[in-house]
Amino acid sequence: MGAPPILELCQLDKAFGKIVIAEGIDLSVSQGEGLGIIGPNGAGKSTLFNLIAGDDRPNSGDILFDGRSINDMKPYQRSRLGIGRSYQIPQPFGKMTVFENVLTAAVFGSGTTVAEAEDRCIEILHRTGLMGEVNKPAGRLTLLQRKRLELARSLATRPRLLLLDEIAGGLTEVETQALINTIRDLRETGVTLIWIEHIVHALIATVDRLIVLNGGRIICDGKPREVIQSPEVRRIYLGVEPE
Amino acid sequence: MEWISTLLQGLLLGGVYSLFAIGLSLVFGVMRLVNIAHGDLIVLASFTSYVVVQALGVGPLMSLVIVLPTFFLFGYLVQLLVLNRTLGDDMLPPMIVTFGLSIVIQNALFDVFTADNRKLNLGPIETASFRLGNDIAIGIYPLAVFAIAIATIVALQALFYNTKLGREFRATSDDAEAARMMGINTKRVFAVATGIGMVVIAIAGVLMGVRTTFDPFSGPVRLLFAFEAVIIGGLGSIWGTLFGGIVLGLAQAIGGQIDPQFQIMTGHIVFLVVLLLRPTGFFPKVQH
Amino acid sequence: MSTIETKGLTAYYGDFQALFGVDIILRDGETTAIIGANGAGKSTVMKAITGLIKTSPEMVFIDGAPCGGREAHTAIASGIAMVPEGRRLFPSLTVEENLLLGAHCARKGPWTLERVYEVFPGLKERRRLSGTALSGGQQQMVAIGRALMSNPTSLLCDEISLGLAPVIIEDLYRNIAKLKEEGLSIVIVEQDLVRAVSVADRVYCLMEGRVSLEGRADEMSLAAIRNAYFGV
Amino acid sequence: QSRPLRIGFVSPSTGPLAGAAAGDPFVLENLRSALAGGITVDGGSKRAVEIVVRDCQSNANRSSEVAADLILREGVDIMCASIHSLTVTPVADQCELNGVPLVSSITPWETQVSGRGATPDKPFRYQLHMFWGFSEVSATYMDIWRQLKTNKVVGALWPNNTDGQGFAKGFPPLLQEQAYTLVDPGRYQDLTDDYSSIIQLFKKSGVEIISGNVLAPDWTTFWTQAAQQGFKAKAATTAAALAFASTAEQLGPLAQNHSFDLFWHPTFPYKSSITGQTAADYAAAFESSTGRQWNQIIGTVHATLETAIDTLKRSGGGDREANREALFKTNLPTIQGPIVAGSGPAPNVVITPLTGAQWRMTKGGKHPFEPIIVSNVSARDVPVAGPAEATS
Amino acid sequence: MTNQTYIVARATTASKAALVIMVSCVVVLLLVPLTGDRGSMRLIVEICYFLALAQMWNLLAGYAGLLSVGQQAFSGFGGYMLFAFVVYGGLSPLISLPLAGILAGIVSLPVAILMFRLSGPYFAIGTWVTAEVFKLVFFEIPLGGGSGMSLPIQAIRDISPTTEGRELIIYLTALAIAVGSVALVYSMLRSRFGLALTAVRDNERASASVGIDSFRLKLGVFVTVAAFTGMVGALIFLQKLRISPGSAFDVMEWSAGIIFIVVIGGIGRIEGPFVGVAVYFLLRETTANYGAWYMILLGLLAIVIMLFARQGLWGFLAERYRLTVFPIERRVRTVEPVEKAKPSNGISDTAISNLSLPPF
Ligand SMILES: Nc1ncnc2c1ncn2[C@@H]1O[C@H](COP(=O)(O)OP(=O)(O)OP(=O)(O)O)[C@@H](O)[C@H]1O
Ligand SMILES: Nc1ncnc2c1ncn2[C@@H]1O[C@H](COP(=O)(O)OP(=O)(O)OP(=O)(O)O)[C@@H](O)[C@H]1O
Ligand SMILES: [Mg+2]
Ligand SMILES: [Mg+2]
Repeated sequence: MGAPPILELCQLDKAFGKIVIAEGIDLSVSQGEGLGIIGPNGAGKSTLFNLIAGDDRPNSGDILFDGRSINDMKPYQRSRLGIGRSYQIPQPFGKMTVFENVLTAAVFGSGTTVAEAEDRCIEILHRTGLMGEVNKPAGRLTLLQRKRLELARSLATRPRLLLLDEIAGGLTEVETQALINTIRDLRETGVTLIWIEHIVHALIATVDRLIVLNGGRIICDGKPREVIQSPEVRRIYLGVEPE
Repeated sequence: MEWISTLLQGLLLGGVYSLFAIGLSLVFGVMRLVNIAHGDLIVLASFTSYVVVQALGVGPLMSLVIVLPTFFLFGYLVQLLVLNRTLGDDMLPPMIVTFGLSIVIQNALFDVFTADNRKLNLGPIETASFRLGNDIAIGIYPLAVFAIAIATIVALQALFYNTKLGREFRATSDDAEAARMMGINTKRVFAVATGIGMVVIAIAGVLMGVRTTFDPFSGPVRLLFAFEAVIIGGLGSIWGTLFGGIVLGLAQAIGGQIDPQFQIMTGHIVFLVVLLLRPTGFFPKVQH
Repeated sequence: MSTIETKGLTAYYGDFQALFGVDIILRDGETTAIIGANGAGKSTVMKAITGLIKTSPEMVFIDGAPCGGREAHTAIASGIAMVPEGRRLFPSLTVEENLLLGAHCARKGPWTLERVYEVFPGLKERRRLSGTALSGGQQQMVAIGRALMSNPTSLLCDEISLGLAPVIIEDLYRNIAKLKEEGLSIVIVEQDLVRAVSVADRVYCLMEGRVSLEGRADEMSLAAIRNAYFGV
Repeated sequence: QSRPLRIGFVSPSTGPLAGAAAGDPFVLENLRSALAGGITVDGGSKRAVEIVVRDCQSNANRSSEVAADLILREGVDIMCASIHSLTVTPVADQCELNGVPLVSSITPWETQVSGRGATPDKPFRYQLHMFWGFSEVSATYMDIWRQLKTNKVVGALWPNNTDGQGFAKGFPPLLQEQAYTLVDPGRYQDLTDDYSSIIQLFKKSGVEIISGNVLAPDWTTFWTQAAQQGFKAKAATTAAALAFASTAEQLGPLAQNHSFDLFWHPTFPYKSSITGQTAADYAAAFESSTGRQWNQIIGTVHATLETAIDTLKRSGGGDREANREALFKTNLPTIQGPIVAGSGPAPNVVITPLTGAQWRMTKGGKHPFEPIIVSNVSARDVPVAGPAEATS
Repeated sequence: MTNQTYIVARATTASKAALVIMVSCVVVLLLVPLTGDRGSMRLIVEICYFLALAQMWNLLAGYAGLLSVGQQAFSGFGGYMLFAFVVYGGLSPLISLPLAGILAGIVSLPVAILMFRLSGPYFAIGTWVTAEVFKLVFFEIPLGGGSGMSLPIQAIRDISPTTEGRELIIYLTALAIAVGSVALVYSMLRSRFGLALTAVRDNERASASVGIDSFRLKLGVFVTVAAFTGMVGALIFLQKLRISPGSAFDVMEWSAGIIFIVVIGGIGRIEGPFVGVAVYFLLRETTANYGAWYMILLGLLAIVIMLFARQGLWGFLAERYRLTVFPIERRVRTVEPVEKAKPSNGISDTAISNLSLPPF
């Protein structure tokens, strides 16, 4: 520890009408940390990402990135600051090819020229296993390929903080293992990671810290193995059986 | 007194615009179909009624007995054979098709009926009115149009939001493939919906044909007002369309009272201001 | 009560051939798992069975009657319901209306709104929300509930556990086991092969549009399945 | 054998103005059979004549396009255009720029002179316009109103278009001269759906005469609303709205005694210089050939073509410049009346006769409605058929 | 892990050949004035401005996803500004053309800010109503009001004293505008803006998540297109000599006509407007004497295209025969094929987990 925080959420409140999603959430993520988020369906995990990335506004509270408030920033500004994200329900640029999808992210997210970005994109596409589909329009990908594209695109923006929303769902064992390796490699590069995932074992294998979101609050925060041993978490999230 | 009369007339004008817009609201709000041919279809209905009146020597209202089923069938077939093939994520193809349809209807009508003005006649009731006090007179016919607009809206609202058919209809418009998985015959659902839309159009066509003269090219003029009424009210909300029509009617009446020069412009400006303040209209039922 | 069978099923997306002569039998009352890597053609098989993809009549049989290529909306009338990949809820309908729509061509049976609300927690409070205002997992629940509302004889589930919390998945599979007891034929497409094989009576493994392995679940070794899975 | 002479003819055969142009095919057919053997031009040689027709689709942009096409690609020697300023003005602009003589009609002459920016010292050089102007039409209208014993309060319905603006500019001084009071609510937009504010104003100001330049649907809306709101006028005199019997028929009783400007009628005592038909013969020929009631447009359009052909004869089939010179020396008796170049209020304008008429239902006549000439102050040669009657 | 090398390719042999053909077409067009055929020159001028309008609408709707039915607001406005500059400013028409364009760009700015609050059908109708408001405004202001105004003949004569000189100058201007419109669209789409533009069209929300400022981008495109459209409008009404609110802001002619051209040719492809314009003029010139038939045929053709070949005539051909004249897409190609990975024989559970499958 000791690394300065890259992201801080202070007293974040969010509700849709009567449905409360976040109630006074405080969270601090240090530079280079890997944070996992779990929680029941509808707990507000994806909404939290929307708040951080700027797709949604909190009702009150503050979001600090690198110690500066980013509350008033638009999504594209946050992206340029270094917040990269993937969407749980993939949002490809449907009529562009897979390569162009990633290239666009590389060019605009990290501010490089097209020529510089091209090689890096190919490398990312290799890493995410999309090389076979480079020239396919993204709209024709299967669900899982779309999820890979989400990851590839968010990587291409060269994020300092990477928000991943359920990218391991639907992978085979081997693929999951490969993904874990990819994410570990990624963390080596110093990127800060927040990962929402229901495939808990994948999460445990990659993150340093795990939080559990429920009823608008963080009900548990700590080392992954400890968190999932907690009876409360077992009851509301994991079910009786251990993973 | 003068202002009260102005507002009353504006209200009645709103009824006319609503009536004109309801059919559009149906297909636009629920099928996301920007129907450019709407105005021309209304004129087509006026002409159809005209032909029936001439051929059988009945009155315009009696002609509805023939015009309504004809239009239902027409809508059903057009949807089944043409529009169904173009609906999808992209709003452009169906819009282009209706653009084309508009041109074809206008010119086909012109070929058959020439550009002469026509009118449907209802006799003395057209000019009858009753008085409220000394200065305010309310025309029976405009009032009847207003009442019919409301009745149509009540009926449609019930049909589309409280029945199984309405549910099927909205589901199909959201995601036709998924709707088919639910066992819905999507092609038929759309065809029925358009058929109903056409029935409403036919009612509007006959009532408009009584109100003033028409020729093959008089469709497009009021099309924009209809779109404005629908959008002010909010996509997918049929009550909203009545509201939108009334907003337009009142805006025009007030603008006209200030200076006839600004009557129509006031309507458009109010529309733009509404959009500025509420980009999805007042009572949107559909999320974008 | 029905047995669904495909014979030499081929399917295309434009010029691209996704299936190359797939033979599968889904026996009445049995649970069948279809597994395979991404893009193997699992979803395509499901779509062909329900008629969402056009095939020739002699490729799909229900109770021996050829019915490939018929209109998709007739499938549900013959008792086949599908939980599609990616949920596909109707945004202009509320949660409850989504569920009711599932009952569009309902036959008589145990599934009612009440039962769905009971089985899937959290939906009842949100029944007036638009289907797409729910969280990913909740949407998945609505999609399953919607399929069950038709009281089908065969239920096709395409990766239904995707994105669900473990405890919900547990529940789901418990419910599937219960459905199986009630006599439903079930087809499960799932990446988690351990889980899929554990509930299935029969297993088909697809690879690049062809069946690479088939057999009774209890007679197959995980190793053989993995082998067929990755085609090494 | 020299090349045939070509007359360009622009007309709104389709689109909203097509009703006015509906008689064109008859007019052309009638003329073509008379011209089948060609014409004898000055100097004695025979020349064939072709009339090249273009449809401007009631669209000003298209008028300009087809005029340029006739001039540049068809190489016409002289041009004819009539029916509404929408058709005439763009054609006139193209003719002026490209130096092609033009005979035009059926839009008040003021729209063709000051309306297009001509000044007395800079008149248009290529256009000869033959029609009436505001002084003729106002004299005619006032002659009708004089017969009806009104309070001389006139409510104006002038829309915001070329003709409406022309009326609004040209009319008021002439009314004032004759001690009429004008109530002008302002330029409304064509195809307005509600006239209640205007009706209120008219009611309040005690208007007994409605005058204007109104489209048929607008007139219907206005007149019906007026009746609903208890407003009645003794005289309703408009240009445009009810120019055709077919429209009057559609309106039925609402059209009875509606008065308007009538610029041609079978009782006009003139003959065609080409076919020799009298106005009455001509109207009868129209009815027997088309099976429809005659209308005033056919006479005037025939007369523009007469003038063009006469010009070609006199110029000896020379170039456009020669045609221009001949055109401005025209002195021809036509079916519309005498056309004498240089006789008008502007160098390129000729005033033609104008009468005032009212629609009357005929009881069991050949046609349900007939126009009855009730004023001839601007057409002294034409007989009056009876006195004006108040609208009911 | 792999020693393959990839290159990102854009031009194809076909596209290079096609470009040569295009350039020679322009050269041929430059020679047309030598024939002195004024009729043909006038027709080509008309084709040029329809092409330019179509390119602009295609950029707006096909690439930026801004489905405007109100572009006539800017062509009409540009036309009016030409008249204002010439009649009241005493400027030469040629200088007025770009000025009119600039003004159109400026007025489009507030329009864009208002319209961008809308999306989908709201945007389409909103732009249409805006154009209608433009029209009504020009009914009221003293540029001829409802009756419209004519361009003084003298002003046209000032372009050049001779008819031939005048026609030549206008001809060359029109040609320059047409070529300019294509060059503008092409270079814009090949640059990084092209990527951003299509990304925003396909998914605005996701485009923001990768750092694209969609508002500014769309604003830039909208204003550029409006300015260019305004300039073309000025050219159009310089040809027509007369302008009135009805003719300047005619939705059928300047919007529907252009939209038809683009969709018939193929929306979202630079080649589309070329094909569309060709079809439009072919229809119009062959049915000139049958009234509005070309509009009916155009309408029917558009319907048929939407039913059976949504990507338009060019799209249909391009997909079938893999044609592009203006390559914009970036395709990744392998340059050096590598040896096949050697097949493994024995399979065990451990072998599988160690397999170096494509990473995840
Ligand atoms: N636009 C909206 N209007 C109303 N409620 C909403 C809206 N968006 C989200 N919600 C509600 O917010 C809650 C949280 O949703 P969110 O997508 O953040 O959940 P999640 O934790 O990501 O769940 P999952 O694991 O299933 O993806 C849900 O209960 C949903 O109903
Ligand atoms: N709409 C489509 N258009 C073109 N190709 C498609 C389409 N849908 C699927 N495909 C292709 O068909 C093949 C089989 O797809 P299918 O969706 O059946 O795979 P799957 O086994 O369900 O995969 P997954 O596990 O990723 O869901 C894939 O290669 C896919 O790319
Ligand atoms: Mg989520
Ligand atoms: Mg699948």
